[in-house]
Amino acid sequence: MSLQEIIGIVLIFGGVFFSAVGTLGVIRLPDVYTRLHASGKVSTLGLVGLLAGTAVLMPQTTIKMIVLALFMVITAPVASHAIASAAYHLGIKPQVQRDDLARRRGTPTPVVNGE
Amino acid sequence: MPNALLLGPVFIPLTASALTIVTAGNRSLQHLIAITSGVLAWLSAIGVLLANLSQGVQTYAIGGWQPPHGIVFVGDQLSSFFAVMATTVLLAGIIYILGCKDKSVSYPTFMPLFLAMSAGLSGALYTGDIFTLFVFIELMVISSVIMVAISDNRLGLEAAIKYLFISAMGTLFLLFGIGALYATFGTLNMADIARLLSSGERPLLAEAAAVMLACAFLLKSAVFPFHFWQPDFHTTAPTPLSAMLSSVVVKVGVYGLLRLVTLLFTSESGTIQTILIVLGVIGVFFGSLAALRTYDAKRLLAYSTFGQIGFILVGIGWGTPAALAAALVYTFNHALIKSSLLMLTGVVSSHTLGKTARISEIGGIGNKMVLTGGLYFIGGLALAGVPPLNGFISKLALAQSGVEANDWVTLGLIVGAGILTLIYMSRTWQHIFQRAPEEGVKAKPNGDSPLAPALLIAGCIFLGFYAQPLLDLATRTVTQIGNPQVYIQAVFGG
Amino acid sequence: MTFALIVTASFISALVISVFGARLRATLQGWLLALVMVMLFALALGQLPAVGDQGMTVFSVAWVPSLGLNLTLYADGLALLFVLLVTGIGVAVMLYGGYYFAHEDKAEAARFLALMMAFSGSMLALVLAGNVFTLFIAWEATSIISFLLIGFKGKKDESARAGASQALVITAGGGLALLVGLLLVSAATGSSEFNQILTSGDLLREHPWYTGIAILLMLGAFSKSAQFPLHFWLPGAMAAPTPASSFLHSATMVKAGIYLLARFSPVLGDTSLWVTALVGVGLTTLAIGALFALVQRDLKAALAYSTISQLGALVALIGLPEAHGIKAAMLGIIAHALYKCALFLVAGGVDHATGTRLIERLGGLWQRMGGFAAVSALACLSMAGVPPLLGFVAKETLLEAMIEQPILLAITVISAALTVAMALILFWDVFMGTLRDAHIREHFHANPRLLVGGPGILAAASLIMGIGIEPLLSPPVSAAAGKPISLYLLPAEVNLALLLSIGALAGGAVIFATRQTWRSWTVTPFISGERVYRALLGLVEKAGDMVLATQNGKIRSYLRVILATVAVLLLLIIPGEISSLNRLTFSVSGASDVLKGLLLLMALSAALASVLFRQHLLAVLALGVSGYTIGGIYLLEPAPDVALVQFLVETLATVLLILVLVRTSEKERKQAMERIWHQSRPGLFRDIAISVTIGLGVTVFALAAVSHRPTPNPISNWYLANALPEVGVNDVVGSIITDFRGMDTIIEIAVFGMAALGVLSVLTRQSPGRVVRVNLFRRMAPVEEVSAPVETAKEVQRANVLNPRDNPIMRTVASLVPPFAIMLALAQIFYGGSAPGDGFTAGVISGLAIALSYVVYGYEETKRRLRWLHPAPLIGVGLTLALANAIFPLLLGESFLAHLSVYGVSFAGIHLASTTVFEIAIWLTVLGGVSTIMDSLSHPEEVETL
Amino acid sequence: MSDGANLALQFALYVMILLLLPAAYRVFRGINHAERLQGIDLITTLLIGIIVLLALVLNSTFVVDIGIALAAFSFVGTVAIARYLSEGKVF
Amino acid sequence: MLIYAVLALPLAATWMAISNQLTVQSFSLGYAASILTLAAMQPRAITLNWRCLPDQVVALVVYVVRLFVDVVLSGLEVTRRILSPDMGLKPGIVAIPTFDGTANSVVTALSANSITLTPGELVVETEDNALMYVHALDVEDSARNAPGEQHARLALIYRIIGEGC
Amino acid sequence: MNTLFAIATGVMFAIGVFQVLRRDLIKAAMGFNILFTAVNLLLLAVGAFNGTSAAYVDDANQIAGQPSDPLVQALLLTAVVISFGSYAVLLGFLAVTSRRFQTVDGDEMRRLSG
Ligand code: NA
Ligand code: NA
Repeated sequence: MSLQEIIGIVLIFGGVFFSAVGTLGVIRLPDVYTRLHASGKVSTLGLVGLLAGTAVLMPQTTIKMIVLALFMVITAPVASHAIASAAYHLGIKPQVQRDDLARRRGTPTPVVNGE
Repeated sequence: MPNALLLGPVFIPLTASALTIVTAGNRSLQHLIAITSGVLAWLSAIGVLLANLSQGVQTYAIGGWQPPHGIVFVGDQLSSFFAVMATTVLLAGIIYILGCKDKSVSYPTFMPLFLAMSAGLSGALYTGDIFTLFVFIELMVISSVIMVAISDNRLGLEAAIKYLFISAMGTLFLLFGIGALYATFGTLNMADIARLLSSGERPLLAEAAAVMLACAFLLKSAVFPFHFWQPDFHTTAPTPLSAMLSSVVVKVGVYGLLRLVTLLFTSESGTIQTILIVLGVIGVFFGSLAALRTYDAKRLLAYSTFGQIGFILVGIGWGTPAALAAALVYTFNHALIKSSLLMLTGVVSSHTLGKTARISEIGGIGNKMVLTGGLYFIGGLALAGVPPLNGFISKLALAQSGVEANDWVTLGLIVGAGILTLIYMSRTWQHIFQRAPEEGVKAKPNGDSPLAPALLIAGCIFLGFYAQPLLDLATRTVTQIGNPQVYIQAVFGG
Repeated sequence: MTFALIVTASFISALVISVFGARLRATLQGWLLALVMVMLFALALGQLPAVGDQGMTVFSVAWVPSLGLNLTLYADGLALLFVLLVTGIGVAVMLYGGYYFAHEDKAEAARFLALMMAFSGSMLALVLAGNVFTLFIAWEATSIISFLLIGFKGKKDESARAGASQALVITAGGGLALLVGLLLVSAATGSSEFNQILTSGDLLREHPWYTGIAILLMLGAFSKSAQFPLHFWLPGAMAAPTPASSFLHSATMVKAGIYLLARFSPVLGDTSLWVTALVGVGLTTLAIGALFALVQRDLKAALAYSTISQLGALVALIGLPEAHGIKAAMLGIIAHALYKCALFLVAGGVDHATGTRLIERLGGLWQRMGGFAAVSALACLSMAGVPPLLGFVAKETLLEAMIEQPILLAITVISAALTVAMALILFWDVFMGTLRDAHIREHFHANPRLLVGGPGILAAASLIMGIGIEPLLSPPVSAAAGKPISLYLLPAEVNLALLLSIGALAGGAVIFATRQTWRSWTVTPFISGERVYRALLGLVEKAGDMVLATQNGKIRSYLRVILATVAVLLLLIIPGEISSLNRLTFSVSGASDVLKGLLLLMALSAALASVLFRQHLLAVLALGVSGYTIGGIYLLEPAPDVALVQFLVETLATVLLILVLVRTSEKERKQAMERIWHQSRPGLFRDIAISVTIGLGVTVFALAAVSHRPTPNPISNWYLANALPEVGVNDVVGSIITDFRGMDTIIEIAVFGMAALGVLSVLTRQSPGRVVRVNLFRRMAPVEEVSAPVETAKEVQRANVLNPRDNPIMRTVASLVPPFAIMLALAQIFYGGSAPGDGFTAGVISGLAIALSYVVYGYEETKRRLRWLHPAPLIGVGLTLALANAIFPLLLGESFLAHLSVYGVSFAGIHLASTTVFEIAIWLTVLGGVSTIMDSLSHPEEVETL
Repeated sequence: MSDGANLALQFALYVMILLLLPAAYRVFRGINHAERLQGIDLITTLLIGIIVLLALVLNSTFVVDIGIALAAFSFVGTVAIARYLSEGKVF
Repeated sequence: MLIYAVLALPLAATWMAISNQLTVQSFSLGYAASILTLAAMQPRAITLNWRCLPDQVVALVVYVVRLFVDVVLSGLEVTRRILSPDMGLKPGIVAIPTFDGTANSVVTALSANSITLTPGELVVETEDNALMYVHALDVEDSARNAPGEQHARLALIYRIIGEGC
Repeated sequence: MNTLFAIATGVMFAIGVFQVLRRDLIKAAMGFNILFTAVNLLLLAVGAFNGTSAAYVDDANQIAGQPSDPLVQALLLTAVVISFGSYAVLLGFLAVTSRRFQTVDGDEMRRLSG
């Protein structure tokens, strides 16, 4: 394996690692809000690793990787934010030690199933 | 023979459809485009048929890509015959639309959808490619299902939903069949498949594929037990559409079946034909009996179509050249008769407040409509096979081929069922045109124009007297499709 | 030619009267038509010498020769006799008809008389027919016209419609039997022409089909001639105006059956079947008809039953071996036609004048209707068989013909006595005595003076022909019998027949004298044809109801039947397929296959989950997962173009599904969802069984299909080799989509466009609210206000929503994404040939960008921002462009949809070709379609329609 | 690319696809809709990664285009569903 | 118009990515197409002028680098938490002011975007472009550091969007 | 491998059939979608060869490895679009059923019978 390949593979494995950790977090973490942090990691760190590794292994795809990353950076947080916001509006109670938003609006009605 | 006229019946209406979307704001322009396209499509379909008679099978390789790699349109006698039938009724349908007061028909999307459906119909007939057949059929299905859903008749939506589900099953079977054919032969061109099927060992899958395709076509033709959607769908459709559906659109399935037994699965045709006879007889009785007990003039005609298709299937099932020719003549004549009857019913119900065709509500409405009543009477007679109208010729030809086929039971059954037709048609005519309306029922002075059905009825009478040429044409067609090599060579030789 | 002229002249005069008659007085119409009839009669009479022993084809026009269907006229004595009968009676009836309608609407009179004239044309064609199909056509025509005439008063008279319909069913139904019989005849003899058939008697009698032929023809004849048990339609037909009853239902049409039997008697007769059936049925009818006639209270009904009775006699006569019957039959036909027709016309006059036809209310009419009384007297004498009237001769010959069979003779004599009694009743009880009914006395309505002319002619003819029988009737009867026949008024010596005849007169007188006792009897026939008919009709209707019951309106049961059928079919073909499965190989080659397997498992579980989930949203999500996973499988195939489309379409489908959830009432959805599992256990098992069976079938089917892989010589190889050289693109799939099979794509986008228009139409048509129409470039004012109440979309107001529309994060992203989407779309259009994606994906991508704008800005604001976007017309623009692009090559002499390339121009990897235009067209269509669908689903009240 | 690298990439691909399973588990066995939606979002993100890896394995650059499209637009579905959850309507 | 010229750059990059052509031709074609697209779409965004452009670019680069570093660092932090047995969560929602006197939504969006992009913090809701309600895995930590970070971020953002230039 | 696809087609079809036979029309619509997915899988499976690389030729008109069958992909694309069109129409219909029929239960939507 060439150095280029080694670097690429390492980056990719890093990406896969972060993806795995993020996915693990989605299983392990207690509520939807905390899990969003984990899934956010998949989209950012995990993908960044994968994209970088790919760019290294296939330099002709660099610009594609950059564009892809650009889109991810723009859209992934929006998705997370939308989910969090929806969850909150659904009245899904976060397991929190402090909730400024609840204080602002009064306590959200806790629901069991988000229906 | 390459012939660009083949494009006409498909792409003229389709282009017109596109243009009528753009010009939807201007109703008269929309109408002008539609009627022009209708006439042109009709003329080109006739042109193809004539070219066919003088020069043999017409073909057109789309995009110049030769078969089997490209899509080829094939105008052999069978498809040309059906296309002339389809475009004739299409033209009448457009003429009807021009004089139609129905709200859903004057809805701006109706015309584009109607034209697109016609394009799909002609395309399904001309295409020599089995997958393109599916595509065209879908165009036809989608367009028609929408027109039904938006019909003034408040039940259209229900019928449309049901049809969409059921029709999807047909589409699935069709795709299964196509998939199996491609898996076996690696080609989609029907002539190519026929060539491979006729040469060399027959793959086992052929039978399964044939059954799947047959099911799809039976469903499109609303043959027992795939018929459930038909009465609802044909009844709730706005008049011009309902005329098209019940007269020519259901015949696409018939066309498919004919192709199946004469071009593709000639050695499986025995099994298929036996099934067709059984299903045909059941259809004849189911349809006629149901029509007898139906008190909605339109729905009754829909059931009648169910029965009439049965007659055609029996003809295909007998399978002799005479029987096939009779089936073709029957198909053509029924198209004219049924479309005119549905239009006439539409004319009558357009005079009612509720735009209904329920006998209790249109009863007697027609007693002042001498022209409409007369036309309906003739149409009814033609449907029942009373001479000297075209319906008689088709029944006579069919019955004679039945004698020739020595199938007494079937012949007896279908002739006996003819009485049922007579009963329900005479009763309905009496109810609508020969009595005083019920208390409180008032006819509106303005309704749809009976011009289109009048033209069609004129056609019925004309074809009653001018029957020999039609019969000759059918016979020539049967001779041609009796030899698949003609089709195959035309596709690959030309 | 003369005969052709006779037939066509009838039709032409019918046409002329129907067109111009409405302007003439009814009486004048009657006179004119009577004149025509006279001329026709004269013409026919002139042919008498020319008709020789042998019948001959006198006129023939080919119609559908390949079916043996020709318009052929065949003249012989029999035909000529009937022609004379029809035209002769016609004179009287037309004359009468004109006066009958004298006080009614001229147009109605014209319509009636035209129908009568058309009928006579058909009847003439029937008797002159020289081709089995000509015969059948005329036969059916008489049935149809009879239907119209019976129902002529149907507007006011329910029973007229019922009677008409019943008559039509019986006679036309019998006609169908006749048709099959005739088909068999022509198949057996190899010809449909009478001149050949009538010489094939031995062949026919020996033929295996003989029994069938004979029975079918008899069925036809019996139905038409009202033979027991098919007789009941005739009394029902009395609702017709009297001229029609007399002409069709007594004198001519009902004789068509007799004619048919007489016509075929030479070739089919003289067999035991023929004799037994005809004589049996005929005599039964004779007796029953005579009996029933006596107990009728209605004048016309009595006449009808009496007609039935006479028809029975005629049938029996034809059944007798030829030597005996034919003369009697011919005489019977003529005599009966004359007197019965006259009596009908008299009855019409009575009805017209008194307003009733009930015999017990009549009587003493001779004072006011002297002419009719005289006519009636003559006719009744003829009917009773009193010399020197023609009826006497007819009865004599009848009795003579029966003389050798004691039982038949007995029946005949008894019936004759009953007929005598009937005749007496018809005359005496109507015209003699005193006018009992005060109402009739006061409301007597004098007939036109010349109304009596028609029946008068007929009655006079009965007398004249009786006296001058030898010179007047011998020629036509001889011609009909095909041999010289001498007729005489009185036999030379007193023979048995004469004695019996006198006996019958006496018996009849006795019966008449005792009428007070038996007139009140109600005769309930032990077996009534009508009841059988009703029962049969009831059965048929019940069967119809059973068929209709299968149309139960439940979509699921329809689907079940369809799917179960296909499942069964698949099971039937499975055994055949199994053997091909030995070609199956299961090999896992590399990682990609394992991954595919994994993804398949996921996709299936997700699909299953969407079945099991009891909340719609969950099912939607599961379905989304399934769809994405399938996309992954496509990707691994590798089929990147398909995968891309799958991902995008799945996203869009999810959005649409959610929109549907929004638009459906949550309560109803929940209800429906709860009921999903409220299925009975057997029902559930049935559905599972159907699913599993069809799944198995499909599996085996699919296995058989894939067992053919790799396919020998697939055409795909050609695409792989030619995509680049021929179309200049690297993406072989793309080359197929846009060029090799470009037409599929045109139609495909047409389907998509129509689907979008459909969603638009169905939501705007079905949702009351504003309907806004736009011109393509100019936004117009609302043109149509629909005034139904607007149900506002379900608003779920949650207390803790701050202000979602004001979310800065969303808004910023939403303003950034559309330009990117457009760029992506454009790039896909221009580089679709070398990369995944094409016009379609471009369209969906742009559509999704618009969806995002909707989500973030809301509908209103998005519409303000995208003022230029008129989705529905855009579909039309796209389609037009696509088609123009396809048609354009035709102008250059190239093929439709040919690949045109601007050679030498290649910039940044873009080759300018027709494909590019096509992709743009696809993009526009799909963008328009996607936006239309979303607009309509989300805001049906405000969406712009076309 | 060398065999070793290929092997490594394939391994990475396996892992990424296996990661879909817990993500799908979140969708199917989520406690509430928000969690399920999150699962969907995670799946699309993982898919983008898979696509990129696949581009490497198949050695075809254009596969990445699919990833780009997915990255740019798959979130529209997520946002739409989120809007539906919180407001009961999409737009 | 300048803004279009700048915004067209990433768009042109997108074009090039799809075209798979790293050529000047491809870029210029993409760039031209981008300009046209932007002219047609007219997205409302920040204004630019030539004078500030260099500074804006520098600020953007710094911003991206800082963001990247943040992402990586906090990513590692979250990884540690997820992998540790007890995860040591102190979750909570904390209101963080944008400190943006102009109440510019672009500022809020950029801030929220970078906060959410960073693992460990997540904007749940915003209010009037003034407050961001941030869910954090370690609420105390965030509450402590956030205002400072936001000030720093804000300064960069102002420079990027040319505010006060 | 195609064996697996064939089996998956059958299973998917069975699932779709069961789903389409539910009385809740929205569920049935999902079944509609699943059925088309099943048939799409079949179309994919009947491709002429077992491909290992996408059907893209390089500028020398060469493909490394065995390409997957481009024709079935083209068919699949068409089928996907068309079935999506039908699906959209169906969804459009269902979107108004609630208002028109006051139900989304297929068994209750039976004003048309007989
Ligand atoms: Na492409
Ligand atoms: Na974050």
